[in-house]
Amino acid sequence: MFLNHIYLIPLFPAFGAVIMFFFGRRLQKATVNAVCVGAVVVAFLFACFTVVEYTHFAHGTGHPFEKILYTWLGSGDGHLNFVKRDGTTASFNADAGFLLDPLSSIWLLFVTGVGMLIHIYSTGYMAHEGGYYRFFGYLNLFMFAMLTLILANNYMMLFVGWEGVGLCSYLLIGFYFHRNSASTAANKAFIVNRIGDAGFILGALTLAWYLGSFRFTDINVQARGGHFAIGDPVLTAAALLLFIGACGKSAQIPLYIWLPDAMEGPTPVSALIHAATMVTAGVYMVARSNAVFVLAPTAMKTVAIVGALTAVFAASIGLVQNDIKRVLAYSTVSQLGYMFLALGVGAFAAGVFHVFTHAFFKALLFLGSGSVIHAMSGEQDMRNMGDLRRRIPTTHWTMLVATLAIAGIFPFAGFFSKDEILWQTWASEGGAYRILWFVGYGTALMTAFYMFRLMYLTFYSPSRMSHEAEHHVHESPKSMTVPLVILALCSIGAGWLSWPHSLGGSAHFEKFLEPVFAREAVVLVEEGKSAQLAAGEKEAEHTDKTEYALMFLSLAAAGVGWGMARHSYARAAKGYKEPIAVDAPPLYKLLYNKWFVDEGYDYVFTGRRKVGKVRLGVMGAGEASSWFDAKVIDGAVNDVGWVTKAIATISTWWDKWIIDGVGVNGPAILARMISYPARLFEWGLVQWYALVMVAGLLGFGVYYVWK
Amino acid sequence: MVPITTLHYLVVAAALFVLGAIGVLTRRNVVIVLMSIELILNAVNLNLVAFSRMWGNLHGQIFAIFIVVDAAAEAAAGLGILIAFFRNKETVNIDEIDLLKW
Amino acid sequence: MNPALNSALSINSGMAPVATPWFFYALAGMAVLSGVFVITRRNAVHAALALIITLLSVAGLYLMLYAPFVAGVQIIVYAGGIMVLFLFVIMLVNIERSSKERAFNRMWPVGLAAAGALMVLFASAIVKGSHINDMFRDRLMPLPESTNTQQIASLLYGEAGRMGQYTFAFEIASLLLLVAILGAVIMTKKKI
Amino acid sequence: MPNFIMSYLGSTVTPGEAGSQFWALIYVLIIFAGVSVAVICMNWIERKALAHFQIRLGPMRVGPHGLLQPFADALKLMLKEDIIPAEADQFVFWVAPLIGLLAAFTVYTVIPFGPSQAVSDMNIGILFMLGVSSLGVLGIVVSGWASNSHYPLIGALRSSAQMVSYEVAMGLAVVSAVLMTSLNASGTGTLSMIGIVQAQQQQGVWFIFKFFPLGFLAFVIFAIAMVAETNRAPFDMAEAESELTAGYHTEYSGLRWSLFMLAEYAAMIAVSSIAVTLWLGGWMRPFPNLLHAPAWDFIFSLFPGLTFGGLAAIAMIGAARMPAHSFFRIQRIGLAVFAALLAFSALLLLVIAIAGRSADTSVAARFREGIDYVYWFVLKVAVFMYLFIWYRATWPRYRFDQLMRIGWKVMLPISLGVLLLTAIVGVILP
Repeated sequence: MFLNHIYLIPLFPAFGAVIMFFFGRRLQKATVNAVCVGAVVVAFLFACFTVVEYTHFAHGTGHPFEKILYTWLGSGDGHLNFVKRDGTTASFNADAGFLLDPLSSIWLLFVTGVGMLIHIYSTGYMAHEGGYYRFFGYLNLFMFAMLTLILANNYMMLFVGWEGVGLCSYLLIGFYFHRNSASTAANKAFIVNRIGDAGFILGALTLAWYLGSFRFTDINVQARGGHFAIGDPVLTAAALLLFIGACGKSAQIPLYIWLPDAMEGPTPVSALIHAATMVTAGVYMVARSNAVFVLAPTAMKTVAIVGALTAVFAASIGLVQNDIKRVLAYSTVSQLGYMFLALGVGAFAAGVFHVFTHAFFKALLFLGSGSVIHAMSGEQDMRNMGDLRRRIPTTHWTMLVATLAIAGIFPFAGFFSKDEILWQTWASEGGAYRILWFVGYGTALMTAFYMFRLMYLTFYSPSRMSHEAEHHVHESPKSMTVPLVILALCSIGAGWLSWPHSLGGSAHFEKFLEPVFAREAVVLVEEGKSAQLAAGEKEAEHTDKTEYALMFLSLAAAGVGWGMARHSYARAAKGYKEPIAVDAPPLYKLLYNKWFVDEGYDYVFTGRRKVGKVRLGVMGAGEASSWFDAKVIDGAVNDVGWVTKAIATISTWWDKWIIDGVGVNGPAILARMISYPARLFEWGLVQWYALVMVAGLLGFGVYYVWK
Repeated sequence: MVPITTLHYLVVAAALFVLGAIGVLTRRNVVIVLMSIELILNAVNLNLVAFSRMWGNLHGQIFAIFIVVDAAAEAAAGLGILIAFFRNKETVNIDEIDLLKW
Repeated sequence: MNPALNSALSINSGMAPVATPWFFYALAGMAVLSGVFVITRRNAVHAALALIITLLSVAGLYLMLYAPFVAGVQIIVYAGGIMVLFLFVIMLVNIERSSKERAFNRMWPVGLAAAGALMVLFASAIVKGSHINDMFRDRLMPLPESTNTQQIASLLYGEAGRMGQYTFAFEIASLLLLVAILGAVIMTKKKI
Repeated sequence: MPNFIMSYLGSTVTPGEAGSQFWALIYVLIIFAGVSVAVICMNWIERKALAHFQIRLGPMRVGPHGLLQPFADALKLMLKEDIIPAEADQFVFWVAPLIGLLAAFTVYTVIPFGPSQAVSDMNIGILFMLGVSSLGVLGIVVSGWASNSHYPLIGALRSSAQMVSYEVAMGLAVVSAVLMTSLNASGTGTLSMIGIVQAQQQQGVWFIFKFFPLGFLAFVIFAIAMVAETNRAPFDMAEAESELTAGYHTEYSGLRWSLFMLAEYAAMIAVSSIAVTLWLGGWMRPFPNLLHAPAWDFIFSLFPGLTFGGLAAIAMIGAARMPAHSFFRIQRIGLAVFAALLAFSALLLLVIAIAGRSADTSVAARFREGIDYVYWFVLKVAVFMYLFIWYRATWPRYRFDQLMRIGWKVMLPISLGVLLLTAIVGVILP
């Protein structure tokens, strides 16, 4: 019943979006709420029933459910064919098809669930903003695109959702389009995403060329069929290209620069799109393509290294930022790095689990920060906050829960997922790869530090607010706090779904996901080559002792971070000094300016910054070649031109008097003389033309009748 | 009585076509010229349907339907032009529509 | 059903002989005669009325040719739609002086001659063609009348999820209509 | 010969299908006479009903309760001088009412009063009906033009613009009903009027209730458009007496004017028949799928007789309540005779119902079925006719620009939406 009509899930929010775009301007806010929030609530309930039905359908085997509505692109009867690498032809064929397996059901549940809560929250947060219907229309459109992305059964369909969420991200970042910074940020996000999208589409087409299909199930069957060697170069290239796409969407080095700027959008948008759902699309896509990635160890290593670098890099920037949302933005980038680290070391389930828990606590953090901003009448700078604990109690304790979760304090959600990732990193491969573990460990320390720094600066330290702001501080309405509370409960409890074996749990979550990833674990072990991953295999090896030690270490890191933050900021009065700025001013400057990456990009790619009068990088090369073209090549051309001109002057004379005089004007005069009688025939009556047509008809007729 | 065959329909269609052609070629009133065009189209339709019957398939009838659609479009556009023209020159005589001659 | 009934009704599935040749001659005569009126009447309204009679007669001929759907379309589109439009426009542009002026243009002898040549051509084509065996066959192939609409529909729209042979052409025809509507609206609007 | 007639009652197909020109002619004559009588009755009922809406008595003098008034009116109109204005276009003026009348009456050839009670079951029935009824506008346009007078011309232009506009919404509503006929195993629909009713029979639902509220919406659109299509109040701008004297038939008088009236009422009955056929199950009696036992058949077949009995009783009471003055004696006798006639018809119908109660193929049973079909069809149409009168008594007239705005900006989009949704639901739901 529900499973067969799975295509309706994205259509509910699409319906809401259509209503908003066509009729939204005339609707009351209550109607907008009813339509848009209602659509998402219905989608959530439908998704829940669908997943329940799916578990009955799959009987724990994880057998994917596929529903193909119609062929959307290409066709089965010989159009749009292409020649595969091995010389056979395959048809370019993408269905409007839907795939439900454990992986997509997890995404489906938390996207609709968190999306629903954020919709409810937005009714309170956006209550006094203009463009209310536009906002909700975009949000619903986003839900539609995201659900399409999740439920797609092939790369092309996924690409539709991929581009759709990119578009919605652009629209929502630029929601306050009258602000220059917002529209610039929107453009930046869109353009950076395009780079990733190019990589993605190239990767998908490479796969299609190599394997002959876009469908995940086909690709998985082929990739796991054992026809390809580990490290097949084409598959490696395809995986790397796909990873470029993931980098763009999920904000990894070097394409992470758009995400911090995306905070220009309204806070619910940051929570929904730029923390909980859209940015995890890259993780989803890599996890979805795991069969290909497993065959490309180089790509896997790239993913792991890029993920670890991003994690530590972003966390280091987050240490010193003052804008509350920017801290969270860098935190998001850092946590996404964690996820990719997990994927890269082959711990797909751990990465997905971190996506799952992260969705709750990061959405909660953003929504809480939105609530803080709401309470502070739009103030976002933490230097002007402080002592909000008792004035907005609900926001305070929910954010505290989220902070504990993200810092990895037992037994909050973040502890389990982060610990799992670190453990898998440690256990996956020895040797130099242990460095990745140290990087991740350092990141965990930094995470605890900057999150508690945020908490202390905002809630505990002495008040640094201006008088007006202090006067206006108020707790947010019910529509905003209730989602916060629900998310807080989820942030506490979500981790228990995968209580690790070592602590006497049974890791339900990983069991559930096992069918999606387990097959390649088997492949790898059979090949006996890559000891890099295979979580199931390592299970037997690991000693509880090491795992306990690592757990203790990460708890200790969280504790140390907490302690340092408390020491530095618990008594930060007005005009306080950052400890890093005091101890190491150059490092502070470097971190505060985000390692000067944006400036570097400006030098190298966009050309907005110059050294003196000379541009560097890509634009510089363009300018240089432009100069070369203008001075050298054009100069030569001009010289040649002068010679030509001289010749032309001579030939002009010849042309004017000899050719024109005799050759052209002569016949012209003749033609004019003939034209006087000819003019009698075309005398401006339309019907004459019809008569000529009849004459032509007669001619044809005579030819065919008497030929 | 001779049974009616395709030939009979062709004769009727030919007659209608010739009448339409005369109207197009000789009348001054644009409206009547347009009507004569409709006559011509009808003659063609009659031919198509008669041949559809002769060959026993429906393609001719489908063509006839398309021609009817075409005639509707032509009438709408033609009469629109005529109204616009009449508003400017207060005439519907085709031999006074000669601005482009100059 | 008793036997008397059967003989009384003479049910004759498929191709019931609904019309005698007299019907054809009557309809054809009406069509041609009112066609003559169309091109000779000075008054445009009379011409339009004559044209309506021609169109209805042609619709009757379609019925005799076992093309009921085309006949229906002919009535609803031509007689009900296009001709009302014509009458409307005639009333809008009706000016007194047109009834006092010449009805034919200056080149009418030439036009008449060309049309006459056309008639000779058609006559000779028909005479010539009727001698060639099988060019215009005497017999008429059976066409089932009762499912005519359904068959046309399946040619136009396809059936069971497949595209019909003429679906694309049909869409283009609808596009043509849309363009014609827009054109007519824009041209007749006083201020755009 | 009696055998010939009686045997025909057993036929299961229409005369058109059977190729029987004789019976087709008989049907045509019966329908023509029936519709003419119905129009006369409508005239009387409309005047009486309107009068009672406005707390008046209406015609009371000619015959008991004015029952003979329409006949008197008809006689007057026939005897009146037929004036043709000097500046009118004689021929067109003469032919215009005939066009309207022809269009209105031609439609009846495909109206199914029962599965075999129609002149012909055309393959393109509904298309034919829409097409021919749209020819009626020609009569109006031409009459307004031929009168060579301002009010008629404005009236004609208004009415033709109005009818052409509402035809679009009407056609789309009809298409959505036709679409519903294709929701069967074979996936092919039908345009035949009889086929449409049979489709409702097979699917076990009147199309007004199908895909609720889609069928209902389409029906409402049709019901509004058909009022505009017949130029009745509140859409009677074409003959708005306060603005245009009498609209397109201002210059007409006598018999020719009565032809216009006849055409208008015949067209009303015709479009009501379309509505009944497409959405209200045509000739089917109520609840044929729930109450399908033969006993129910029998009970429902008593309704025609009972109706006539009820009318007879009313007429009888009317006769009894006449004042005892000698002035009313002749009226009382007339009413009593009328009541007796009605009672006799009632008796006849009851006898037929009882004689034909067995569900076999005997002639009596077929005859009883035929009467049932026609009775239920006519009853449904009668409800619509009463609605027409009710509208006229209740609603004020629209302004012309409002009328066009509703037609193009409300009805057309809604009917398009209904059509689209019907198509989508029809694909998804089964």
